[in-house]
Amino acid sequence: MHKMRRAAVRAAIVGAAILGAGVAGTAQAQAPVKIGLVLPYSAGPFVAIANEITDSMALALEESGYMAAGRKIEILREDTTHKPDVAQAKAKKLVFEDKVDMLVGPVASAELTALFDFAHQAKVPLIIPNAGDNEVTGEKCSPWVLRTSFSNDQIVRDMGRWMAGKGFKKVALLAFDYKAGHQLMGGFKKPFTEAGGTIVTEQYPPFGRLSDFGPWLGKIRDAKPDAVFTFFAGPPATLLVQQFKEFGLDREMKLAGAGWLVSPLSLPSQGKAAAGVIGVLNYVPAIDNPVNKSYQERFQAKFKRTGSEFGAQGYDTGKLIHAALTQAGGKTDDKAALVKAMHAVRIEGTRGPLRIDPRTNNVVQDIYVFETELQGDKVGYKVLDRIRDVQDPPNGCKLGG
Amino acid sequence: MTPPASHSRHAVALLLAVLAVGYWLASGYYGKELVAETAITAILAMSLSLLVGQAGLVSLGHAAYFGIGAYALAGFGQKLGWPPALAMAAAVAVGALLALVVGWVAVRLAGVFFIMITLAVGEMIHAWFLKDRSFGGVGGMSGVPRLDLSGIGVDLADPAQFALFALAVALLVYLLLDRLVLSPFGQTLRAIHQNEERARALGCPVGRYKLAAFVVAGAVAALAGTLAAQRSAFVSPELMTWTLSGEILIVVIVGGSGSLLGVSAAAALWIGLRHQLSTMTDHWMLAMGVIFVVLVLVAGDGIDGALRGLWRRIAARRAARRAA
Amino acid sequence: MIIQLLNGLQLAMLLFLLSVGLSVVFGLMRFVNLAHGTLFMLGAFVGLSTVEATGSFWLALAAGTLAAAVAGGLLYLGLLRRLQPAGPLKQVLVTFGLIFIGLEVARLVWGDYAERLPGPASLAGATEIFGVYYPTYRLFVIALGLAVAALLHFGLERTRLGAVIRAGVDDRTMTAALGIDIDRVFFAVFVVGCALAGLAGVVAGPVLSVYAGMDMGVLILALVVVVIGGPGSLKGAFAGALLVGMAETFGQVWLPEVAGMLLYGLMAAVLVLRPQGLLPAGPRA
Amino acid sequence: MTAPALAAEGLQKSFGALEATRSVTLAVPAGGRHAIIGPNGAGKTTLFNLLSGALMPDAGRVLLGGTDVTRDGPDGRARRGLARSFQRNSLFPEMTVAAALMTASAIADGGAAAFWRRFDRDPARADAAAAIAARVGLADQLGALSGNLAYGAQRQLEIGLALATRPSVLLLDEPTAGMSPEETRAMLALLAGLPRTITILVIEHDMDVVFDLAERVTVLDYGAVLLEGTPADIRTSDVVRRRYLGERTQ
Repeated sequence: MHKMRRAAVRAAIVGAAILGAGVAGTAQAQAPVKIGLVLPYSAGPFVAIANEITDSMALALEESGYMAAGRKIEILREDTTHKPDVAQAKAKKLVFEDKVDMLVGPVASAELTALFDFAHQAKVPLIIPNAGDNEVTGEKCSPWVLRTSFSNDQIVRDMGRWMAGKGFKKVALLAFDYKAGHQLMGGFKKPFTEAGGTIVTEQYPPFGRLSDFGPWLGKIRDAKPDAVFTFFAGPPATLLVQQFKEFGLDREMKLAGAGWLVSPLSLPSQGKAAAGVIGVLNYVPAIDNPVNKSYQERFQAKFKRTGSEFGAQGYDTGKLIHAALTQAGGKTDDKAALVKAMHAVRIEGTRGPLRIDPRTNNVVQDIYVFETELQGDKVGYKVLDRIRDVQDPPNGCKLGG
Repeated sequence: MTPPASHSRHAVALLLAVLAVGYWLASGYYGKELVAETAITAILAMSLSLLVGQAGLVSLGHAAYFGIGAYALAGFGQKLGWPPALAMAAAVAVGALLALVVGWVAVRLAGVFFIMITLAVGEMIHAWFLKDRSFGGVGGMSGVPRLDLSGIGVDLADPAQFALFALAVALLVYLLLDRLVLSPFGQTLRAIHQNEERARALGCPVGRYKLAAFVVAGAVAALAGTLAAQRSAFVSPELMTWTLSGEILIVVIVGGSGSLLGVSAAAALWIGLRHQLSTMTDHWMLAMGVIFVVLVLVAGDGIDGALRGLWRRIAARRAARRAA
Repeated sequence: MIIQLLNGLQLAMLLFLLSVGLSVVFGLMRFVNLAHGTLFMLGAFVGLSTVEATGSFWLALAAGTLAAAVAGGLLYLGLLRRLQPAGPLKQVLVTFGLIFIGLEVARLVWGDYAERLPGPASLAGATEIFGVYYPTYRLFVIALGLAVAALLHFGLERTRLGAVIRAGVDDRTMTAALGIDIDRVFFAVFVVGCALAGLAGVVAGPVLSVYAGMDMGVLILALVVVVIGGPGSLKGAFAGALLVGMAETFGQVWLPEVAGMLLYGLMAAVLVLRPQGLLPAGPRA
Repeated sequence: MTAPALAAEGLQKSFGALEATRSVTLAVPAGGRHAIIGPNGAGKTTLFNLLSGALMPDAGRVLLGGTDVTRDGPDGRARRGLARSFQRNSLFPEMTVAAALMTASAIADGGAAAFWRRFDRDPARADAAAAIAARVGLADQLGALSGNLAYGAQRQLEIGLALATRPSVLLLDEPTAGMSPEETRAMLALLAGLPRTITILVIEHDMDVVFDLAERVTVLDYGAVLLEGTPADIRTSDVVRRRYLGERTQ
């Protein structure tokens, strides 16, 4: 069954090739640290995000020449083909067959549900580089599942007060009818109404059916809100931004939403319609700090496009893992100690200071409110506000720590 | 197509089982996962083969009953807390009941219209569970209970043992369906398939026989669904997409629709090919598409036809040698 | 209210362009071309590349339509004609395999990112109609759909080729017996159907955006239109498209809970109550 | 007087403007041999389909052994003992002659519902099938695939399948269509040899068959009964001759 290992060896060689430029140092004959990536590389709508995370994580690990505390780091890549049962089967293969020390992934929530139980039972650290389901670091948290990306609530919790403070009294909500949609809209709604705002309409178009936003935008126009707060990513985000302008709603109200709405991945296809949108997210390419600057330069040099928030999360995940491995002195056989090391480290990521909160295993990070604007003939980002050190309450997570 | 003599069929069945166990022994972790996935897919393919191969009813929505079996197990077992064995039986019953309701309407239609209504119902059920948040909606639901076989020293949580369990169930399903195919009921289904008007003129209540086949196929597909749910202790709408229905239909057609063994072998080929290709390239679907189109064009009646052609040639050569 | 009506009409026209080819081919040759959605996607992508290269939406419209027509022709000559005697099942399955191929080829050539096919500058922004601001481009889509419907109606009802096609739908063997080279007629109809799918793809670009995998959702909607309207007939495709367009638009706003299921329930009901569809082709569909 | 094995009362059927069957009434006593003749387009096939249940009448009744079966479909009537043969061979092409005959008998006597027993290991049914095969002259082709039989043999199997359901009433749709003279003679011998427990109604063009086989004949003209009587009455009736026979015989 060596055939199946060939993909793993192929990835390792790629890693080693980059190693050439790395630190000479005498590499003891220790076995390498193995990190298993479980991402949707071939089917479904998240292939682009899977590649962004993988490419950016490589950028981070290159800086150390794939070395941490004297041990080589080996990346093993497995494709979930966007099927939850395949994701779980591949994770089992990585853990039991390839003996990886930790897992990184997935992207979609269905695959997260499938991987979560397995990582918890197998007691193998699972690091989530994207999916934002609140429960995973809330009432259903696990000592083995850490998250370096965000929780849905973390992104929008302060946006309600911010928008109320900026004079937006009446807001309409719009998001797809699935768990993440309801968590993000709920996270915005409570603080916004407490700050005196009123929700005029709350609509949830069915998930997975991309016909057209005309019907819902029609209803929003009738409700005459000051602004619309939305959650969409990928093709639907491109569509909504376009149709918001086509229906002339941009003359009557402000478009706002979770930052993925105007992600660098969608900007090229949105064109000028994406200007003038208020977003809130844990990352904006325009963040002014040295780590982000070097990351964007190297990413744009290598991939000829702006690094997205998914890339930034991939890069920071690489840095966090590397810091933890150094903190743990390269020892990975005691998985609990490895998790403790993850809790102990603090790093300067693309998003600013980052650490893992021991009480929830969720990342503590700054959240940025920004606006898109025309910069020359292209649409760029302007940071409006920076909310520091946003940390989730335990919400029923009994990790203590 | 009339099944070949039974002793040769059982020999081939044994051969397939030995091959599967051999692969299971030789393979590492992931190989055992593939054996489990192949056994489950074979059960699902055999259930569809009863419909397509025997009764001539081509369904493009068969994944719906597979998914319903999985979700029913999750509902009874996890949400209502029933003992897993009871929950599994109830899930199979729900699959049969759904097939009864849908089949009662669908069997009145013929040809492409039958394909369309099975597709429509499949998509309707998929749309429902995509939206229904009590089962976790798009994200699906975990914590599905597994059968407790500790009494006989088997722990189904261990994927290796689960694979053998799934293989055993597949073998059992083969034996049961084989008896059904060879029974007067199976013979009548073939009569309906070959000439429905004549079967009716001889006194056969054609609608009821088609409905019975639809219900049995639905129940067996639900059984496969309960196994899939237990394998990953997790259910999601991905279990009932129309692309899965299409893949299973491809497996049945490529396997030579009427032969239970042909479709089981085709299931193994399909899963193995999909896995092997996906380790080589991210664009494995392109290769699968090409392979499938070629197989449909070339294979007259699929693997089963090829097997039988081979069998006949061997027999002929042997006879010629004896005569010479 | 008026906005929803216009949205419904716009979706209806888009669906009509897409499903009329599927419906007439089904009526003539009794088989469903599941790769019809793939041709829709091909049209959209070729249109996208043309706009990026030439900057002209109208060139893209022509290029997308032509590409789908050529692809349809090759598909018919290369695969489908050979499978004609094998009956509808084999043809349906081959086209199912083509979906896999089409998806990956699109991903290989055009990548995984969603792009928006920019509409023509002249149709940008919104115009006032019935006292409401409505995107000009969508009015163009409605107009285009109506124009194509009228053109096809004229072609089918008034010209000799139209008569031959209707006869072919009604009774294929009889028409062939009359010495008409029915295969060439079907080939022409099949290519025109694919061309219309490509046209619908380019036209949908600015509304639905263009990405690998956009074919699935649209194909299911087209199948619902064909079944509800009555396969094989132009009037059926038009009526079916109107019904589905309105049901999808109003359903999602007024009955969001049931919206997802509404369409398929409608299709199942029509299949049972009137299998031949609302406006079937000949007297004896 | 026991009820007729097969009776039709005032059967009416029209397709749009065309009145295919105009208030046809006929009665065939148990064990009787009745024939229906008429020129092309006289409505023979429509009447046959009304009797077999393939078509539902607009008005009138069909009775089988006295019970009203008008609303029963072909399978309902077959289960009540009415069997029919098809003008264009309608067989099970991929089944051997033996398997086809066994299947027909299993369907008729409800044995088909068994889902546990082995179909091909049922000696009693196999022997019965062999007996029927012998009766219709196919004893030596039991193993042949129905689809591969010669045309004449397929016509014999067509009758065999109907007989395999042990019917009380047998409807024959032009049994000798497309047969050579000696094949026709063989078929006539076969039909004449059928036991009197079976009532036979035959539609036929071939006058020899009608006059050899039938005890009573109904002449149809434009969907209505022109005349009913013994073959002799028909042969001598000038009404029939002018309308039907006259144009044909020397």
